[in-house]
Amino acid sequence: MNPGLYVQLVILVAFIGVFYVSGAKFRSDGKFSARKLEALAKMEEAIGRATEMGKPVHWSYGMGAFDAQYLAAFVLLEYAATLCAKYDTRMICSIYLPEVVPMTEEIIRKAYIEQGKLETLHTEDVRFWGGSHNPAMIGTISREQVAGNFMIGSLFHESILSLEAAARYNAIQVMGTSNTHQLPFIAAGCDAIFIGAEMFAAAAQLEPTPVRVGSVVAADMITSIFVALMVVGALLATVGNTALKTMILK
Amino acid sequence: MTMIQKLNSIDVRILYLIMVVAAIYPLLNPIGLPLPITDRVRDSYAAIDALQPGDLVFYGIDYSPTQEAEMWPQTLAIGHHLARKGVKIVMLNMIEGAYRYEERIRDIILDEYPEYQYGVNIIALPFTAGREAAFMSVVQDFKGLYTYDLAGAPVGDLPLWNEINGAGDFTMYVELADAADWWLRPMSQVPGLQLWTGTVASGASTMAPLYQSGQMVGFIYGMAGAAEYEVLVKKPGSAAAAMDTQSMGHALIILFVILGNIGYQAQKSAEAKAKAAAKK
Amino acid sequence: MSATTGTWLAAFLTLGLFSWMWKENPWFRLVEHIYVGCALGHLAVTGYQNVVDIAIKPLTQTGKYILIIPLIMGLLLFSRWSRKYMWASRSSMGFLVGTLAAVAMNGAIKAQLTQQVAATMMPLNSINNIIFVVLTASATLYFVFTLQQKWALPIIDLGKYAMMIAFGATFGNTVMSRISLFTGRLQFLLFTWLKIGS
Amino acid sequence: MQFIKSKLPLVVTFVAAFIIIAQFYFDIPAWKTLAAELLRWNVILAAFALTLGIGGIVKLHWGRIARKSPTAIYSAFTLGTLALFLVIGIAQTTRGTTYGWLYDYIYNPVAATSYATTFFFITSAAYRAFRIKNSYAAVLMISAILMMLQVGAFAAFMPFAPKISAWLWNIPTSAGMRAVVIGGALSMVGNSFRVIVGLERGHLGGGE
Repeated sequence: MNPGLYVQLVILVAFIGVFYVSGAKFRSDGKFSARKLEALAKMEEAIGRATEMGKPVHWSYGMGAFDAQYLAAFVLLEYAATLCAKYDTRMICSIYLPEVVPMTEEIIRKAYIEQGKLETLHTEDVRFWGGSHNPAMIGTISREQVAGNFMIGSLFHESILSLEAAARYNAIQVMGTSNTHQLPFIAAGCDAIFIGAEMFAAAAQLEPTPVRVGSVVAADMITSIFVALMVVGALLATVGNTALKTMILK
Repeated sequence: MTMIQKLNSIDVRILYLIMVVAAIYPLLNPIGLPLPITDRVRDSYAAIDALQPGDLVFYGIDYSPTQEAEMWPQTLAIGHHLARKGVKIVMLNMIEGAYRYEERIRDIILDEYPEYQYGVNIIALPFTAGREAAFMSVVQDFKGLYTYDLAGAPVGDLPLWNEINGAGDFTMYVELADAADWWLRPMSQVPGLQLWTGTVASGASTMAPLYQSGQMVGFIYGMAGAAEYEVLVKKPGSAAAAMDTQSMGHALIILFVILGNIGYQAQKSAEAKAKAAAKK
Repeated sequence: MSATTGTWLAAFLTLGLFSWMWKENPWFRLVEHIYVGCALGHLAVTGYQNVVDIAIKPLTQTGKYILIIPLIMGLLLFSRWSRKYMWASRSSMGFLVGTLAAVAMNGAIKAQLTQQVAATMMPLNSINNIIFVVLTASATLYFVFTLQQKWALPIIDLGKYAMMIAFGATFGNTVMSRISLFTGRLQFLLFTWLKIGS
Repeated sequence: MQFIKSKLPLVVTFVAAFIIIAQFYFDIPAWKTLAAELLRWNVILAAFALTLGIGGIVKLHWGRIARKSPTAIYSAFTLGTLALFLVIGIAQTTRGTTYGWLYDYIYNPVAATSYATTFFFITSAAYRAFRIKNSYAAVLMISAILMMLQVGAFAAFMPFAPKISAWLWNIPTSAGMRAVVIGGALSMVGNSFRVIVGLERGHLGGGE
């Protein structure tokens, strides 16, 4: 065993253990509940308002490379598409990466079929822009005067462009990313945001599967233990005892 | 149209024009305001200053031209400082666009410091793909990763290369990158290696908790960090000259945010009034 | 090709991209398309050179035959260019992503969790330390999604405000970054190209 | 065949990751050597991956030229620049003087400028997008303004500004960002774990 890694190995094993146990528990009892996320409610509000105004909403994943954030975004896309199908509101998607085009079409189609609204689906609303994503996205938002603007995924500076374009039409904006360099801008300009891990939690909340539930529960449990340790460690340090601090670095 | 509504509909091109003028003016007519040195930059300077002649130091150049304006002045100031300390410098590069800056700083050190001889106390290694995996490779098997140096010569012919056994021989790792954890996670696994980073301002807050926790011995960021470092190494350069522009730009951005929000609140209250009137 | 020609070319390209702020125009589009080409070209050239330096030369010159395996795996990655044969790239892709995931996982727990928590265990003997510990703990609880008891909600909300202050600081710093980038280009245009002043 | 298409990738992923993780925790010299070799392979594959972007771009722009689309002329410039960099870069490597010229006077200015244009995006967003819509945004904007006031000239007029921003930076910003770092740690572990054991396969791509 290499030195300085004992606690780390315990954490890893604990994570895997809780992941499988809570996943299995969910499989048998189907119970999972998490804090209501404000951004999910805002997405519904945006689509509802767009319906009232007779305007479409806009969706983009941003311009990051394909990573785990896309997987979380797919679930949120399905949520938005389902609401759009239900309320008969169009959703226009601006897409940068070619490989996600078929997945996006598939997800939206499925949502419309489940709502029994397939005949109302505008297939041309999934638009692949490639390298000209940014000007095309701004153009689309302006021409359509969207009432809601969603951008969820690996975001880079295109988030500011999208924010600015949609702000002119007072659209309700909901964005989410784990890219810390963009969080400030979306927090400053949006009505609600998903901060980092919140996107994954949203996926577990909307469509719980054993894998998603297991991940969220395992991360939650270990994080809360460490928050408790943090506070206890600080109290101990106040009376001059640093044993706990030394221990967790072992 | 009321005054407030006008405020809400200024053509942004006018704002752009104001910004450009505000940026150019101080560049041509520097005010030369005094530059206070922050404690963090002073401490970071002290960490490099504490190096002993002959210590082995990694100098990682990991940024592309997109960040040149902020990162090159840092590279230059820190490069001078390292060379004056007489440490043995091994330069790394894990970002596709960075090799040119590595060449430049290597040549500047060789030109200005006669005691530096390529291969004897300074080596520049070539770009390696893989980011975090490449750094991990440096940690696990530094000597096995490279066959050639930046200029394409076999590293085996360089005397300094043959003195090194692995990453464990190094005293400090100085990384210039656009704020990322993908170098820190692997490099922090080398026992006893001090970590020091210079980064772009936009990534600074990501690194702040990692510096605060003592995982790094030095941390400077942005053009401001470069300008302060230039003062400390007494090599005034392009960063110090650009600081006046910085202040002008900030003042205007703050003004625009305030203007935009006044317009927004006014519009909101007008809409609310209209709604109330419609209800009646 | 001299430096003077180069400087004029660089100025042409720089101004082309900046012309966008007036309105979208053919000059901007031209430079934008050149950017796509040279960025990709540079990536590919550095990638190619890396393959030659790290794999092909050690293979042919020092007889490290084991490197045939990564070379074949690397070539298989190109099957992603075809929808029909994409499956052939899967093992290479799996290897690439799997090793990276392992490396990241090894480093993440210590660098991002235990060391950060240990650094927060500071003596509560000053207002600043108390604020620091309270804000870190409450903001971390924001990421505990199954925590939904009534008593916890105000704490989580406090944490969210702490994160907003942090985002505000990032915001301020990013503005600083962007101004620096623009200043860098202005310095090129004014001093290197037009040779005004210094 | 089915094994190669769907099972082998998962086996390769798991085995490679397992070796790297196991030798990280346990001191097994033979595995250490193996892991170092695997990491070197990763570097080689990553280098190959850098060239992958070409396929999609050539397809897209060649298509536009073939269709005689109105933007064909721009596409020709993309492909022309790409070819120029490839030919010179492969002929004389990046160390060549001609390649250095291309880098200094084409790649460098367009890359640097395309990022510098974000300066304008931030300007217009400051005026039109960063609207204080709720109390969180209000706190964010106040913090941002105080941070911007720390630089240069302001310190001369407002000696208290750097003190406030230093406090904001050292206490709430470090605390808030630390939470983001800690919150991201286990989400990173979770994602990595799901990839390693094959519960997440999005990166493997579709196809038959």
